[in-house]
Amino acid sequence: MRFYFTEQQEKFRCQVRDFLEEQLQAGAFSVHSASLVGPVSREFSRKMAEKGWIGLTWPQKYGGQGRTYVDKMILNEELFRVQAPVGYHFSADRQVGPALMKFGSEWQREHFLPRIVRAEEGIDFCLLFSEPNAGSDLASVATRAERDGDSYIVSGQKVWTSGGHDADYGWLLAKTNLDPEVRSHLSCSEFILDMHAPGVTVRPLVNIAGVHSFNEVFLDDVRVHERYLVGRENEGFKQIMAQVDYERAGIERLMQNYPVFSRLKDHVLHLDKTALDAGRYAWIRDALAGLEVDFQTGRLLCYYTAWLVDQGGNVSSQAALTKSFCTQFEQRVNDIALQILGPVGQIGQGGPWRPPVFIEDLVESYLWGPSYTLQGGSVEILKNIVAQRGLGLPRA
Amino acid sequence: MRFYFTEQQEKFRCQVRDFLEEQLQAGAFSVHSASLVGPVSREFSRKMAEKGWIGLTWPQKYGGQGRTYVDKMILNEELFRVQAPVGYHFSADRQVGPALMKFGSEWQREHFLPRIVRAEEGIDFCLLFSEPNAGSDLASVATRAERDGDSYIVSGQKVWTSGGHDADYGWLLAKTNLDPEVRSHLSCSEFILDMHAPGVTVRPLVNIAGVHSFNEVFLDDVRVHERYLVGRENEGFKQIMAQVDYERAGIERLMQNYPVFSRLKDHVLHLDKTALDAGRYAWIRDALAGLEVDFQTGRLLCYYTAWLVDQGGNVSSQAALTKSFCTQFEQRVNDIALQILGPVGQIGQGGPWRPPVFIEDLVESYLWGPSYTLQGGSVEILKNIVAQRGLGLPRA
Amino acid sequence: MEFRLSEETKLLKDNAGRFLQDRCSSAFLRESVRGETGFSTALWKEMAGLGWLGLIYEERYGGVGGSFFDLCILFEEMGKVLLPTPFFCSAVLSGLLIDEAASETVKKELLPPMIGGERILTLALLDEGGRCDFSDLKMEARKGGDGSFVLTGKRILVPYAHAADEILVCAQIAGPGQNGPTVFRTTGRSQGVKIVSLDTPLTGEKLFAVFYEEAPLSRDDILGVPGRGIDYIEKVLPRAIICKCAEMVGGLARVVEMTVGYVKERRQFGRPLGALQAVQHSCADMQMHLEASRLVTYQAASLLSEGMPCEKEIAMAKAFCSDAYKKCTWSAHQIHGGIGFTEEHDLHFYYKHAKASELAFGDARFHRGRVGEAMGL
Amino acid sequence: MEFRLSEETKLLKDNAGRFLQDRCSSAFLRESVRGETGFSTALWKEMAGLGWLGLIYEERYGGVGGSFFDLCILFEEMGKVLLPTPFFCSAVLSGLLIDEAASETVKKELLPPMIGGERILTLALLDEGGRCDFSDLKMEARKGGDGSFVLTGKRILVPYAHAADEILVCAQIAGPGQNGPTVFRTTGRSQGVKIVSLDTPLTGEKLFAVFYEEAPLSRDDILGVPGRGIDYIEKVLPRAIICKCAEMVGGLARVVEMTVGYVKERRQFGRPLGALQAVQHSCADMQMHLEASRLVTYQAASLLSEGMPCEKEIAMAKAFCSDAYKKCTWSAHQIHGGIGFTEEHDLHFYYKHAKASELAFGDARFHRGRVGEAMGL
Repeated sequence: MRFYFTEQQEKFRCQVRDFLEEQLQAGAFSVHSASLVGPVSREFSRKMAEKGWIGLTWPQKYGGQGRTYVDKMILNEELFRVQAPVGYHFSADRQVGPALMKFGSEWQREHFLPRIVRAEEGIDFCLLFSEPNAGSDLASVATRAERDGDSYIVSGQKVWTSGGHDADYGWLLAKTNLDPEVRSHLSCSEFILDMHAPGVTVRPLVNIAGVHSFNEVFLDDVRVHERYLVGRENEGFKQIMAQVDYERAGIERLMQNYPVFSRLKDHVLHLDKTALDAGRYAWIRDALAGLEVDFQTGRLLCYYTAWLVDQGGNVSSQAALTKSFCTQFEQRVNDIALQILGPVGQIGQGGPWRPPVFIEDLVESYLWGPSYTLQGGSVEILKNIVAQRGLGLPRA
Repeated sequence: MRFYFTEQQEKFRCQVRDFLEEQLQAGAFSVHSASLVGPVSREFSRKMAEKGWIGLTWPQKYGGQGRTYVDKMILNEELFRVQAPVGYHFSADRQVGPALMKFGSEWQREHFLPRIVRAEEGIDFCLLFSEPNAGSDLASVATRAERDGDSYIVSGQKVWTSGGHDADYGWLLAKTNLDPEVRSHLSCSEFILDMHAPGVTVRPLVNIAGVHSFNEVFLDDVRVHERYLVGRENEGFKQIMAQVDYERAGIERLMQNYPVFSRLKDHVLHLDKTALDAGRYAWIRDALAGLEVDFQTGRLLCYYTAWLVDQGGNVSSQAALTKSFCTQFEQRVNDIALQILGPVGQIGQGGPWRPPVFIEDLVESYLWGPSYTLQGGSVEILKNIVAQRGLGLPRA
Repeated sequence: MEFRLSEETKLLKDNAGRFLQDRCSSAFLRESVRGETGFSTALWKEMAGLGWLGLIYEERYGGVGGSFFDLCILFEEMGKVLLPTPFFCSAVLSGLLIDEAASETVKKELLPPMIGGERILTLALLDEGGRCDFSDLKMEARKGGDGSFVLTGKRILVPYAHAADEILVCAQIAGPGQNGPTVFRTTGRSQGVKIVSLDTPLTGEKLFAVFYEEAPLSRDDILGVPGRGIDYIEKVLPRAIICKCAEMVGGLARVVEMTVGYVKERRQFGRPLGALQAVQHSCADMQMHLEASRLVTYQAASLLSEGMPCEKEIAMAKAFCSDAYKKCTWSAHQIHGGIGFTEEHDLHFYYKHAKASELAFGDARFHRGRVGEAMGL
Repeated sequence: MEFRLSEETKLLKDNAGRFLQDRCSSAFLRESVRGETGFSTALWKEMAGLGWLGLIYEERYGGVGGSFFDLCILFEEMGKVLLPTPFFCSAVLSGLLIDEAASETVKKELLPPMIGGERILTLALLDEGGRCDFSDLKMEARKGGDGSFVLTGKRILVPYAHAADEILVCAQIAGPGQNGPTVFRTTGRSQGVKIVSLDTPLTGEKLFAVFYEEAPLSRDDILGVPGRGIDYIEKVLPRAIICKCAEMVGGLARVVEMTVGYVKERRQFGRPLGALQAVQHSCADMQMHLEASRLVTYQAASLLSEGMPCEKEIAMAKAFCSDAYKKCTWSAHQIHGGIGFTEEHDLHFYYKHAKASELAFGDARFHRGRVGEAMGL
């Protein structure tokens, strides 16, 4: 057991920090909490690509660096610490790449992976899983992909598509076996869908923070060539289960509000304690220390999960457990921050006046609150996974 | 709306208080938290009977006073405030009487009710519902009652029988239709069982507080005359559902630890605040005020439920909701009391030495903790009832 | 103990409920907030016409002479639809303050148009730090010559200050023979007064900062007796807090209704969402929080209404409702999933309202402090 | 970051786990506690024979020279069966104190028999109020003539004081040219010392009050340098706390194991209990608490073991484990139902252990205070 980083890892962390500091100084982005995954900036992604930090864990033959998931966790921790604008390559890097390496054809790998690694134009991916009647319950997917010669004709409706409006490609789950007798688990396939293809309509959805971050996507007889079928026909479900682990194993679920948390600590450190009721300060201190304990524990869970990935084991249950722990922190931190700040905390950045005591993004982060325990598998689904796959309890 | 008591109710409360004060002075019992329902004292019950306080809500023709459930709640609140030894008549008064009035034969009513009201010898009842494989799930009851002439022959095993070792009668749920095709809901009946009858064996169970309060009861071909069948054959389930509401609607689920709570408040009131860290005192104050809010809110729920009973409506869901709220307070109060007292709080009454800072019964109450949210329907079952019967959600 | 609403109260509740449901569709509310004033003036007039603004005021001021308890019932109904109007700041905060403090002449001047909805009043309570600290008002009315004053200080989170005909504010009179905390009548259009709109995404009410920089006032602008400003406000706050609680109970009731309705209809994994045990337990918890919130609130409302002492009960109500409402909106969002996270859905109005209401007039911890005081701790 | 146990550690863990599982049946443990000493002396000898008591001590004292981390692993395994022995008070609290404080001569006198299990030591830390307040020890060693002292004060909740050959206690030296807080070696059989058994239903360990009333001591009874008593103890406490955390992790692990095993077997409503969603979520929560508790504890244990600074990490571990273990025993009881509430079932040992451990060495709130300090708050 060793609970510190190697010299090499520390050095890597410093490199990332220096790069980000440089970018911040240059005004490439600003530190802003709240949104799920930082904003999209191809320019920023390109710079990261130059450093070799996209596809960090991928094999060198696809342009990757063949490094560990612990290294990737270090990278992501630093990126999320300042909410760097990683949106352009994030899905491709986190999920699409690993999925292609596991299930994709050689053509697909060669066609996509090097371009992702270089953050080339046109490789922004979104995920087309959820549907109006298939949210947590992917087995109810109704979008159909019917064989037509060497292509599939796709029709249906997807929803909660984060970044769908910016995306070049969609990672699609659709039914390929239309026999109603066959269970969804044996009738769905995965495709890469060109978001600019005829028949794709993206309708923006505004979330409760007033932000357009996700979308409805309507698919009307969209033609997809069979070489964009990923893996084997009708095995999409089996494939997807392995992929979402990557989505869940990250540190982003712990650090979406890192700037708020960090500013909150700063704020409390600089409070004029003499002006404060002793009891109230004691409570603030206790609450903040409690958040710190949970944050640091969540961080340990994240690194442990990354380490397990490096060991090559199945991490479904562990990733679900980690995410379940972390997202609950995300919800609590905003709530407590607002309690600590009191009524002024609810003043946002939009007006012409800001109070002297002020944490940027705090209200907005609170508004993003409900999403933390929903995205990428609701807490309930995650706990089902821990119970069933981790502890071996029977399906309900 | 009126959130205070009438003059008459206040007067009644005073009468009860005076009586209890008198009994305490006379050493008839001492104030002791922890156990589920105060200890058994026929003598005490007899004195209550003299006052007319057993069967308080029952019609006069059965020896009752025909008073309201709100009056009964006042009575019980005062009794539980000092943990009066009501064990002898409690089940009979709370559940057996109302059940007999609703479902019993005229013979049963005349035979039992006046004796209960007078706290006569030989009317201590226990409840024989749960079985090793039928705890929360009464539908799995396996004890059989087979017709034999004008009697039934009862065989089976019951468990968690509170007070079974003192009881004269058991209120029994047993299968009368043995056809395995018939659902339990249509195959069980209720009986009054003589606990002194041949074939009844009571085996004590010691609980985790080291106290013998409940039992296993083995029934070996116990003969029960048909006139002890309560209500209609095979309708036991329907009947029992109405009865348990009375078990759940009481204030006893809020006040089992009242002495601990009250002593805790006293203890904190007399703390030397100057010797205490300000932050710690602020926390203690907050925690105690939080308990008070929950206690007072629970008390309102109890009186509201009693009032609803007086209005004659169905209170299943309300009683379940109230109990669910109250039992959670019971668990919290001991936990917080121990946190406030710190390590000395874990010293019990049994040793030769007690610390200067000391709350009697505190450790023992903590040991009773797990039972609060289990007895009379686990919190899970109660919430199912609220959801299904109260909110109309479908059965799982 | 009597838990039945009186016939009159029930009538008021039913009528108000029906009126609000008819008139305040989600689309209508969204539309109203967008306008210049931040509320529908047409609806406001109608509410005045129904006598709501004057519900608790004496008939000689044009009021209805109804009970405070009934006002709470009205707030519960308004909370169900989250109707944004200056009702609270005008007819509760300011109206009660006038009723407590003002001379008969001023009451006759101010209350009838307030009750008629022609004049909107508001109260500026919070300093720049968002605190309401009576030991340090941070608002000074310095004496000038001949009974004049110069007002300086900042107030924030003032509801509808832009639409208010008068803004009441408590200031410390300073200068020779100082007079202590005193309530003044000010207007946003006067010299030295600046009104700045605030970005407050949690609230349906429009909130503003009001800055006084040497704003001139006269002796006539004093409301009530100089030096008694805090006493007056302290008489108003308990009722304001309980109106707020009642509004929260209404919001919570609607959240439970929405959620239960949703889980009965929505199907997942081949059956209604409401058949899942985790969902059922969550709904049962919400219902439990609702009933408990309602009871503690009614208790305080009823005791206040009858003029009985109830400081502890008021604090218990705000402490309980603050936590309960917020927790339940979290659960509701968790159950609704993505659909509830969209702007189009109404759930977020309640999510925001719950948090804003928690922060208003002291959160649960603050009020547990009050409960502690009442317990002698 | 490296989360794999070393081969040696794994071997120790497996062997210890197997040994304890073989030897410490529930019946055996119940039997041991009932005896005079409150533990099985036979097993105690065996443990000494395995080198456990000397695991972390240098070989020249008869120790194994193993790592502190390995000791924590051992405590985790002992926590799984809740083995009641004087291990903690003798080989951790007292042994480490001697190792920190004592002269080479005294170490050579005390450590080998302690490690061999022939001599049992204990440490009396808490005053009559259950506090460990270094600013007011409430234990005075008044100087007599010729380097003698007279000890007066009360200590409570002292583990196995009746079986201990020596009781270490920190007292304030008073009298001419006072020397400050100093650790003394005392015995329960001496003049002026009274040992009283305490009723502590939560603990498997036997706990006692030790009263000193003018108990005579000599200069030779001083351990280490006079005046440095608190420094010594403060060096020992962090390791004691983490051993306690490791024991809690072991207990928690067993609780999860018992509960998961139970819900897989037990059938209700026609299917395994573990098929109910509420039960699954509860089990998943328990597993989450277990893994998190283990990681924070290992982190502190590992850093301590390597001599790296980790005050914050220690406090985080005790803060997290205290709440997590307790919560999980509650859930486990809720899931087990009536059967878990009987004395016959083993679950209650863990329920009690969780609460007693929470109270030992500062509860979660206390340690969050330490975390706050480390954060500069």
